Amino acid sequence: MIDPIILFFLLGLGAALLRSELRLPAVIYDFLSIVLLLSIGLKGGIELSKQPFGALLPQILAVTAMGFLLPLVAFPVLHRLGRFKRADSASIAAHYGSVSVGTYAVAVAYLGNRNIAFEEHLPLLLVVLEVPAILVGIVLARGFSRQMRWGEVTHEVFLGKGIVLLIGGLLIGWIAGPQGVASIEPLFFDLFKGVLALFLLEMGILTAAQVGSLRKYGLFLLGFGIAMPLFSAVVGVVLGWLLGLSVGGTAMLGILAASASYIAVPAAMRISVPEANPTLSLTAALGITFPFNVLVGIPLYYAFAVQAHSFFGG
Amino acid sequence: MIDPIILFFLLGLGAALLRSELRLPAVIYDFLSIVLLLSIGLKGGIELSKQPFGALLPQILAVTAMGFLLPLVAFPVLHRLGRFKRADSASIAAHYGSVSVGTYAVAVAYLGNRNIAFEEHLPLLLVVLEVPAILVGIVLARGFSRQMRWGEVTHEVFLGKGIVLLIGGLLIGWIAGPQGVASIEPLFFDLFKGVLALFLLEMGILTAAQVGSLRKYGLFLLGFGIAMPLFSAVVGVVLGWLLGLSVGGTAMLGILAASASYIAVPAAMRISVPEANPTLSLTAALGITFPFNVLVGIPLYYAFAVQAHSFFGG
Amino acid sequence: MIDPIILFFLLGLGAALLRSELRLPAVIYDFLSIVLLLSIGLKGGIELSKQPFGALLPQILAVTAMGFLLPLVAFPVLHRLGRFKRADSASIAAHYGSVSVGTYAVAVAYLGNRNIAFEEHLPLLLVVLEVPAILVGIVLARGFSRQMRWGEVTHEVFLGKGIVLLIGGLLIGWIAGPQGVASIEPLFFDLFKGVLALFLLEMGILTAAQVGSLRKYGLFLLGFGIAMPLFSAVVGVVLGWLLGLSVGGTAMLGILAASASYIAVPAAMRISVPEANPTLSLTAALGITFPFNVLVGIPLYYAFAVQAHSFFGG
Amino acid sequence: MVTHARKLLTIITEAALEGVLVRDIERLGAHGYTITDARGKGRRGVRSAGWDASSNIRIEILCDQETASEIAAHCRKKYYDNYAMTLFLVDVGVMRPEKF
Amino acid sequence: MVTHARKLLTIITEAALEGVLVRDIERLGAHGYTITDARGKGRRGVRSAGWDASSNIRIEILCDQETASEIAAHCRKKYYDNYAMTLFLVDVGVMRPEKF
Amino acid sequence: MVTHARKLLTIITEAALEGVLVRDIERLGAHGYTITDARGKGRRGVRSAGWDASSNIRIEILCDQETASEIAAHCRKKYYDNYAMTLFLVDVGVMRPEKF
Ligand SMILES: Nc1ncnc2c1ncn2[C@@H]1O[C@H](COP(=O)(O)O)[C@@H](O)[C@H]1O
Ligand SMILES: Nc1ncnc2c1ncn2[C@@H]1O[C@H](COP(=O)(O)O)[C@@H](O)[C@H]1O
Ligand SMILES: Nc1ncnc2c1ncn2[C@@H]1O[C@H](COP(=O)(O)O)[C@@H](O)[C@H]1O
Ligand code: NA
Ligand code: NA
Ligand code: NA
Repeated sequence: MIDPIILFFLLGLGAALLRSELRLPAVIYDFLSIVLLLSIGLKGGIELSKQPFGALLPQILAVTAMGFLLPLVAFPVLHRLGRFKRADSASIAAHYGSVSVGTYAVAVAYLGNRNIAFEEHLPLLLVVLEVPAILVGIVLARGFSRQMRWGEVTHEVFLGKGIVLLIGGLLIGWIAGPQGVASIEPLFFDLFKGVLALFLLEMGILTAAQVGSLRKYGLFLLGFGIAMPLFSAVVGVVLGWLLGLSVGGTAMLGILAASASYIAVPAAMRISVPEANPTLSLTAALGITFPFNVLVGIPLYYAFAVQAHSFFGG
Repeated sequence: MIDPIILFFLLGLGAALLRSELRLPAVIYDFLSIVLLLSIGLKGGIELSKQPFGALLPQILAVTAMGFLLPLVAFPVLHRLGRFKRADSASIAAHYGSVSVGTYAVAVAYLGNRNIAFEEHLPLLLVVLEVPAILVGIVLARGFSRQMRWGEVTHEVFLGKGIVLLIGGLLIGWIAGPQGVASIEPLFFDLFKGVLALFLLEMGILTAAQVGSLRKYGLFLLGFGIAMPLFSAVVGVVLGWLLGLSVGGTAMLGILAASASYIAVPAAMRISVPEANPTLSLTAALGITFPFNVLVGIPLYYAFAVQAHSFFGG
Repeated sequence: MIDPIILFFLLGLGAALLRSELRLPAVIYDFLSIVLLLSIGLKGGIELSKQPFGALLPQILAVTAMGFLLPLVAFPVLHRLGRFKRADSASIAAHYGSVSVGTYAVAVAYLGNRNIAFEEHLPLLLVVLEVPAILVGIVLARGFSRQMRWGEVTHEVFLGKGIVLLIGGLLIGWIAGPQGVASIEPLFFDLFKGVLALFLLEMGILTAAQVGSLRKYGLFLLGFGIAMPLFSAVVGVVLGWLLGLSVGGTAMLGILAASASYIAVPAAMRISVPEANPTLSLTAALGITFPFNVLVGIPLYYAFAVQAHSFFGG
Repeated sequence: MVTHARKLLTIITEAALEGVLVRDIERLGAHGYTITDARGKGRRGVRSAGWDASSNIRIEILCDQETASEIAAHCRKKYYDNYAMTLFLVDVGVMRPEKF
Repeated sequence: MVTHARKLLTIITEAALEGVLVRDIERLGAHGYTITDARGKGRRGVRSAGWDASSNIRIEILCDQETASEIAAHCRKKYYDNYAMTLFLVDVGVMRPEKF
Repeated sequence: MVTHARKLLTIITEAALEGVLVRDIERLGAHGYTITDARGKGRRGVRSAGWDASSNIRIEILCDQETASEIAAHCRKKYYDNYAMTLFLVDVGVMRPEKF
């Protein structure tokens, strides 16, 4: 059975490709993302309130390391093989090292539909994964120049809308706990999938807008946009297995690794690495990798996780 | 007992007539319509997934025929009796041949309150009724000129926001089926009447804005705006009875026939029949017929349906 | 246990003070206030439909008197002690004589969390309290000049968005009654706290924007912004006790008295007393009194009410 | 293309004034106006359009020199002192002079 | 600073025209355009932007005199009679003349 | 009505630049600015304002010739090459010259 939220994505994509005038107002898109980010944060925070934070530290460190590693793998591929300019390679690498909240949300729905449990603190790992790749991307583009205003960069990265809402939601969920949050559940949890459906409708429209540039940038980008998430998913799945996550959690870490940012990173790169062409990275992350992950990747990465657990043993 | 959604309409109307500064932001109105259109489509699609499509074909054809017929009746009345210009007559006729989703939604609430069942595939008939009148309107205004860019017209008509969302919702509901859609029900079904209430609040405000022009265009338009839906309702009710619909379904078809479009048709006419004065048709459809249908018509047309069924026999 | 909605307020405040780019689009803020105002009105109206209106008349009159009295107390303090200009003193006094719907909503959540009942017709008293202070403020600034266009003022006051929605909600709830409103409860009641949470997120951001001016206008304003609500709360609590309200209702009247308007009054003052500096009154009402009431005041005023009832006897 | 000289008067001010200002403008002889929502900064500080109270509007009025002067003078007298307000005039060419 | 003289053509019209107008403009040789949402009043009455049908847009086109004339003439011929539409031209200075 | 000659510098650029640009503008001596949201098309393609990444803003700065030149030069140097950006200058008349 195909999840209706995927159908909403296809509806948006199809309508836009047929040049329908359908669009969601930008402020509504904004509003829907705010609700999604807070929901995900709250969910994670509630779970954090139930377990000792210390126990998560190893996972946090390991995932941070992965966040530093992935863009370092992607960069030479883009720069050498793809012959992209240094700045462009760095920026694209940063997008792929970071994560996509939309993809995560679709994965939550996917596992939820199949009653596959996963560690509820994954939103925390999502937050953790947002940041390192951005720093790596900046350093790859600029070097460790003294001219870099690191204060500004840190501000840009940690106080961007996405991270503030995720961390804010986490903290609120953590402090208020399950009972506290109960009163706001009808908005943030019961409507979650409906909100996600509308969000994906607009994502489909935005994805269609990248198709034009896709043709322009050619096959290498297309290949990269599919191969890179596959590679990252394997890394994420293996790491998840090593960390002792459940099958669901392992799949989730694979999905996070495979996803490419199109909110936090584009904004940060635009300011910190201005000479990188944003069309290039958005075409890859939004035009190729997002639909690939949503339509094909998520079930695939879940299969990876099942394999890993049955092969290596739970 | 008066339905609160009607009271929301009256609140908007009253506030605007008293020149209160109350208005809903345009993007919110947009958002509410998107949710309503998708909800209605989804509801219909779920039902379609339960029954063979072929069985509906006769109804679809008959209703399409009605969609072609009604504007052909309205046109000479407007042109000859009302002495409206050709383009204006054609445009108004197209509005009345097509349907109003807002009116449909109010009717759903009305029948729902009274636990009156109706065929759940009515949203499909709603979609079917949107289109023919637009084509008739264009031909009435332009003739079958070779200059008409029919490609453009078709694009305009079938890819307008309203139809894309209705058909999109239908398809999603159809493919995903009742279980699939369950996860998005809290947004699209549970909130339906609340969203409709806010939508009608703004409809009241928009209706009030037509009252000025109402005074200008005089009695004929007022008479037409009431007589035409009465006539159409009778046609719709008789057709519903002939098609063997239930009492509720018969009433619904009467209501659809009686309603006048103020979303899809105005947009299409503005581009395809530019010389038609949009104030004229909006005054009639939105300033007269919409409130008439919502306040008086719906119960009346339901009574027609009851009569038809008890007179001719179920 | 701290209520999560307060945490949302603190999140907005903190993010804005750290100069995060997080903001809610203005139209979304608008939309959330519309829903809140209607919800509060509907709740009150439903309750009105259950009891004879006449019985409430004494309370309405007493509360109206309080609405006239409070700004008359505030004005000389501001003008003499604070050395504010006449217009500024009048305007600030009007803000404090009127009420804040946001504060009321937080109080509803506070009492709800603790299962403390209060008279359900309090939204009616809220509406009643909105108006008198505005009139007093205008007269204090202008005198009873014949030049005043009282027609315009009345229009401004009674047809402002806030009052229309509150009164509209009241009337709809009253006419439709509990069964009628049931169908729109999922939007207006179930989502209430979630909507309030998002609303408070933006209130936090708006509050932070006042901090700059706070520094400029100094200590007197800070002191007034805390002392005045404390004084008003005592007046409100005593009045509530005199009127025979329950402990919850008494606390609520104290909270209403203590709250300072930042929607209806600023709009009215801007037009009717243009020479008053709006930064001054917003700094006090939004930058000082709102956070004070939300974080400290509400529990305190509730304690006042408990004291009053146990001291004087229920 | 023949164009006729007219004035474009632009007023940037608080959103709260929209209603009264529009009435004033029409009374003073303008045949039309165009409004867009705006935010900004000036001598009265930042107006960031986060909510009604801090929103600006930008009103454009195409008219003849005389009407422009009158509207500008009126705004100056009635609103300058108490409201955030900025005005400026530009020379423009229009095609249908009778309209403005 | 050296600036080069160009024209700024501003078209205020119904939002429904956005799609077709943009195509026309590009076909007639403009290298770019900027659109903002607007509301207003003119000979066709108040257009208050409460919903799609009453919304305006404000299109600005930086171009040379010739292109401006052509676009203006085209709009006049094709849209003036049937749509709410206002046009005006302003002399502007730009820094990179090759762009427009 | 006596008006004084000033310049209106209009910058159309990516919404992502709003924060830094506003700081630059103030540092370079402008006393105020007005911002509206926009969409458009230029050499960097269509920017349709469907979401943050494709949104434009339109910044207007009333100032004297010198400040306008400085801001324009600064923008040219710092942003032109890497951002969607269009600038133009118009001669305007203002009533209170001391303000700008
Ligand atoms: N120098 C300027 N350039 C452009 N816009 C300005 C300027 N000064 C003020 N404004 C606009 O006019 C509004 C009111 O200005 P003011 O009365 O100076 O506070 C501000 O909020 C800005 O939007
Ligand atoms: N004199 C004017 N000054 C500024 N804008 C105008 C003027 N006349 C018309 N407009 C704008 O142009 C639109 C269409 O004008 P019209 O074709 O006259 O109805 C109006 O809705 C206004 O937004
Ligand atoms: N010829 C033009 N006329 C009006 N606006 C333009 C023009 N060219 C570019 N723009 C605007 O400036 C933005 C940036 O331009 P560009 O740097 O050429 O991509 C575009 O997105 C448009 O909004
Ligand atoms: Na990734
Ligand atoms: Na009809
Ligand atoms: Na008060």
